[in-house]
Amino acid sequence: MATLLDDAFAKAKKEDRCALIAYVVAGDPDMETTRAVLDAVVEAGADIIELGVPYGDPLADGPTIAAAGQRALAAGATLENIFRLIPGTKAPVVLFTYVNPVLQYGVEKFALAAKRHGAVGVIVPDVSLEELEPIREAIRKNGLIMPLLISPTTPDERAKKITQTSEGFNYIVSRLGVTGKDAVDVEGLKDHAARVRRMTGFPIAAGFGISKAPQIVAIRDSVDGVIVGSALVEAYASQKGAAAAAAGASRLVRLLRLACKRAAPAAAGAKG
Amino acid sequence: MATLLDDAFAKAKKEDRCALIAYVVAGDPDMETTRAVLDAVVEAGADIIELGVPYGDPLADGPTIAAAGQRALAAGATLENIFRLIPGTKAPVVLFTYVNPVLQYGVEKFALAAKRHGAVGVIVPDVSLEELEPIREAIRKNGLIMPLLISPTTPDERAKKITQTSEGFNYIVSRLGVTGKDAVDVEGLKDHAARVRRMTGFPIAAGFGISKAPQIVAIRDSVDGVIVGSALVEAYASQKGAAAAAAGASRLVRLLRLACKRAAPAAAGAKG
Amino acid sequence: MHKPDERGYFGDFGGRWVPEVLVAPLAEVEKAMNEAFGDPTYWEEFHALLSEYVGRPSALTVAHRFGQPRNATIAFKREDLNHTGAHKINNTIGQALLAKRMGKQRLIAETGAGQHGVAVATIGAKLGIPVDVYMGAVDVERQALNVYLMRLLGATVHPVTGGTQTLKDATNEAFRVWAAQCEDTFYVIGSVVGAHPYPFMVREFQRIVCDDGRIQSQGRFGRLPTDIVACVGGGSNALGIFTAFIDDDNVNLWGVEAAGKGTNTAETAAPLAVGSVGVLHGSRSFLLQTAEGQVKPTHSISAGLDYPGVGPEHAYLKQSGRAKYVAVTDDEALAAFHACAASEGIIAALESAHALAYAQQLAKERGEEGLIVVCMSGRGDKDVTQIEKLDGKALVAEVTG
Amino acid sequence: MHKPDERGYFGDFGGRWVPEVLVAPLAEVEKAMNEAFGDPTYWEEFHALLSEYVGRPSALTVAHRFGQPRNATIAFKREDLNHTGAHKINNTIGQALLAKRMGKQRLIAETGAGQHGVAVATIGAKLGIPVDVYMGAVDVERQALNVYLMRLLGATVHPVTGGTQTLKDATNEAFRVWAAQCEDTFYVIGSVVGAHPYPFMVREFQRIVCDDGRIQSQGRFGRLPTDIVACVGGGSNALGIFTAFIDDDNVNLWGVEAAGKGTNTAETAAPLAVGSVGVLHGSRSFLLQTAEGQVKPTHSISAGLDYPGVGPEHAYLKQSGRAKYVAVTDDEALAAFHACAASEGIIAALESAHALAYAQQLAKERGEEGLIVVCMSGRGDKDVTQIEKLDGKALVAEVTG
Ligand SMILES: Cc1ncc(COP(=O)(O)O)c(C=O)c1O
Ligand SMILES: Cc1ncc(COP(=O)(O)O)c(C=O)c1O
Repeated sequence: MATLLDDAFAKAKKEDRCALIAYVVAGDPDMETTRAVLDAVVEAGADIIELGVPYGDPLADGPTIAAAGQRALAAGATLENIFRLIPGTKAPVVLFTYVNPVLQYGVEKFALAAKRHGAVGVIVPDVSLEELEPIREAIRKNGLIMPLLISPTTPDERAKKITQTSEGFNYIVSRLGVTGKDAVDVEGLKDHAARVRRMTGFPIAAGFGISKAPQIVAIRDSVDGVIVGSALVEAYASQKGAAAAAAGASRLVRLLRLACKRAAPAAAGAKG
Repeated sequence: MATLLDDAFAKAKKEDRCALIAYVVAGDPDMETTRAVLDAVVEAGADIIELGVPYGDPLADGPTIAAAGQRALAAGATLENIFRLIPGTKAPVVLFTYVNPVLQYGVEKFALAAKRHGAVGVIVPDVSLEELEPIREAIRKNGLIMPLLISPTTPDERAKKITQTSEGFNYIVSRLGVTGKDAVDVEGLKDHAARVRRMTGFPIAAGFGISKAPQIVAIRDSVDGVIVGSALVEAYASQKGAAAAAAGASRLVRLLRLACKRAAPAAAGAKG
Repeated sequence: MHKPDERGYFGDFGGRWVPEVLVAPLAEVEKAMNEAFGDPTYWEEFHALLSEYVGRPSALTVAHRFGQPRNATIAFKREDLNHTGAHKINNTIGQALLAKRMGKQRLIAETGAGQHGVAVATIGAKLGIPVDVYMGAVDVERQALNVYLMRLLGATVHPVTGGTQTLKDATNEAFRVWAAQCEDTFYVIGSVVGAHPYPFMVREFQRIVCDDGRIQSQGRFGRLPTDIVACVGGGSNALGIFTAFIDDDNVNLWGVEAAGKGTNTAETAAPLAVGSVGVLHGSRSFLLQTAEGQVKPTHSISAGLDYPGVGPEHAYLKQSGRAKYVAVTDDEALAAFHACAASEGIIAALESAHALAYAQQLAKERGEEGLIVVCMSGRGDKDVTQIEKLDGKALVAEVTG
Repeated sequence: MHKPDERGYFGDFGGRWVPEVLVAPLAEVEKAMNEAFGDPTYWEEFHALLSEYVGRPSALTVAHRFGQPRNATIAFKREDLNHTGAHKINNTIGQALLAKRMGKQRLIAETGAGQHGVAVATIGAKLGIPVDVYMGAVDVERQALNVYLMRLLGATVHPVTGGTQTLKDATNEAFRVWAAQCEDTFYVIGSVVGAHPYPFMVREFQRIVCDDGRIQSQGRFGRLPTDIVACVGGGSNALGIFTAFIDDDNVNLWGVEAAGKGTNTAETAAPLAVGSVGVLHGSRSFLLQTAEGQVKPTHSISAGLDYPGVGPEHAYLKQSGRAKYVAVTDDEALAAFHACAASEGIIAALESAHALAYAQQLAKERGEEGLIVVCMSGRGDKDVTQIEKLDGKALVAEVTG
């Protein structure tokens, strides 16, 4: 199934753009809205969906996504009904979940259910390389892949190890800190991407802090994909009702998707 | 001048009664009232006046006299106008004052002024035998006497020394503690008086807690005088205006004075 | 097991369950710690501050009247006498000196009730290092006095509005801030929790509690205690007093968790008693969680024990059976608080009162030879207003009547 | 002069200016004191409680950042680290042990802000002796927390409604109660004031402050201090730290009174600076009084210094010139309080902050060889609410900005 992801990156590459990966918090503010948002986002051009499992103590997330998670939990989101969002989603779905819900559900059982519902992979941000093996084994056994994260502070040797272990793509963290909409150091990010690029042939996608078209324009030549989370959550969370939320999300994704398209060589100034 | 005091005790003895010593706080609640109270009290039969100089920190006094002192101070009582109460008072006046106002005024100057206004003596309750000499000297030099206090806890030898030093009379403290109206142990007081009696030929007067006629009846045979303070303060302080205060004080003093008269031998059962 | 393995595990517990952004900062701390721990001048500076600034060694006080009638002897290890009034300062000094050594320009810390925040602000002031404290907005509100104390000490307090707005969320936030600013910032964790090397490192700073306690017990009684009793929030004062005795099999080690309204209710804070294994704040240990793996809200009358997790080494000691863990309710702790005040003249922290409550019970079971040392982890001045509100007077009557 | 003469005089000051009812109880205390002071087992018990219960010796902390720039060294003698947070406990332990020895069944005490009351209630609880505390009704109102603390410790607090309803009236009342109940009751006075033998006796208990401070200074610096600075309320912490140095002429002794709003205003509490000789609470010394010999109301931001009198030995040391006395205003003390918190991580008692303020000034005058030891008589947790009300934040800005 990992080929679904490969296909998505391949398609974007063919269209000379970086892939757009849309992060949506499952169940925020309710499952109906998420359903509508997912459909709208895919319709608007998102290549891949990162479906966030809400968690009360999300160490890697900034206030926007943390609050979205709180709303989802308050509305009663459970893994069971989160899984049910996957089958109807017309793009490859990678689950994004903190490790504790997975451990508590049972790693095997989790992987099995995710797979059965059609997920292609799972990102578990708080499982470091050192803790990875037993979990990864259970996940892989059930035919799911695990993309791993690489931070700007990850030393080279470790980064190499991560790229060798990561599947589907390499999730490069665009900056120190957490998800959110604060400024990203574009030059630093490009260096970081270039460093990882030298280590791996797999696609590279950048996330954490990517929220605006100009940022994407600035980095789209350096990466194979961009992940947009907090900005997307804001785009739908500020709306009332599922339809409006879907429209808000759609508007943003359309805009960002345009930015993903690499410019014709003549306009290559943006590359520098 | 000490003879005025001797005369008062002698007169009472002749009339087969103990002398009644009335304690009045000077300036409570104002000088005019004190004037009226003093006149009424003497008229009602008090043999001797103890004129209390109000003090803010009266270690030997209970709440009634302490509060009276506060009222007098609040109304602006000063030594100068307290002295002026003495000349018009038609009974021997002994000043009762804590030591600090005397020290601050100057002991010599104080004694001189008191004498000039006609006082016969001064009681300074917080000058212990050990601190007495320089002060007593200044007081005596100016023709005033200093009655001293003896407490139930004063050891015999010390009590003897006090009786040898005390002038005018021996002020025996009727109980441990301070002035006020709480119960007095009559038997204890009689023993205390008998003990002091064995030491001295001078008159013995009991104070602290003497407030009711029956108490006086019970002890009148054991002492030469009784000192009534808190009860008298209450009798006038509860009244509105100088005239009413004088009347209140007068009523109490008349009653107590009756109690001072020793019974005829036939009724001598009260003696035991 | 005295040291965790190189991945930071005490048996099955511990590790480094963190986002990749935090791996490098943690490795940097670990490296610096290893270097410092091997450097006598580092420990000299640590011990000098503990003796000259904190006032160590803390006293060992025999309690003659508390918990009578009983046969066993009870003694209190007086961490309440430390500067700032609790064991917390031992740890913050160790970490702040490490930060200084690493050339970090700023200390950050999470705090619940404010005890750890005050301890960090204190050593920050002493060493001249700026301090930022993260504190749940709800806690900022209800612990206004400690917030003001931290400000007096020159620290900046940041209210955290995410999640339940309490300690666990403040900890999350501190981790996030650290991830973003690790270059010039040292994160001072307040207990034996968090990702490796923190549980080990904090324990090594807190073991001063029993390193001098052990000496005192031998000097005072000519022998080791039969029982050690300490409250367990994150577990730092308990490990502090357990560690030197860990190989003395005859010394029973008792960790006392906060049962809150009872371990059979939802209002509890006793992960070792009624929690299950999971991951919180970077390490694998027991925690209070839902079937869905969400961290549960907790309750304890004592703010310092009101935490859903527990240090991984305690999970290990529980599993291995070397230490025993019990839980004491709010009411039992309050009763022990009152009994201790009235019988020993010591206003104990409500946290420590949990240990007192259990020690009192134990002292009735033990015979003459029993020698129970209780970790008086802190003083209770901070708790008095709260206790007054709970109508302490009625309780005093109950206890003494 | 190290001991008062047999009438209790230090030079012209002291004595026993009390009603005759109090002479016998005072003589009884004096006799028992003399016996106890000659009995090594008495001192053993005293020192055992100080080390095992109070946590002595208290630390000597070098202040590296407070009051900079300066050349001289400043060190704090840390009485704030004592159990109950001030030097007061040294004295109450000595007196309570004496009471026990005398077979007294009850302790009574006066208290102003409640510090001494808490210290008496504490040792009463520890030794199992009932305690009654007399406290001005106004103080009961404004120091509600300390009142509650005393109650927690099992003491009974009696509001005193006479006079100004503050400390001096509470003291009057305690004397009165003692006069009435001296048979089974011991009066524990809170400072080096009152009639003989209290000023001497309390000093002998408090000199532990410098007896260990002297040792520490020599151990730490290889020499004695050049200057000792202590605040003076009644004067017990000051005599505590002065006494061992009294024969060392090279050691300058500085007593710091509370100037309040200024010694040239009516709102002051500095009898040595602007008072005159008189009698208060049984001894002859300096006091603030009117021309008529009435004791004046006083003002200081710090409750523990808000007293119109001062111990007779200070009057003597002032007269003899052996100690120098200065006064520090509310504002100066507050500024020093803030500076110490932010630069040393120590929340000083407002009383001690007076000493800090003067030490800060002195440290700028002294050269490199200056070694100034300040008596940190207590911790300031008790004062924080008050300071917050005074808008400490504005002041912090002033101090650090
Ligand atoms: C006095 C006191 N005791 C105990 C604790 C609990 O922490 P730990 O279990 O880490 O010792 C705290 C935490 O704030 C505390 O302040
Ligand atoms: C901390 C502290 N310092 C100083 C004083 C002043 O008393 P003394 O002058 O007797 O030391 C007090 C009195 O309450 C106090 O609490």
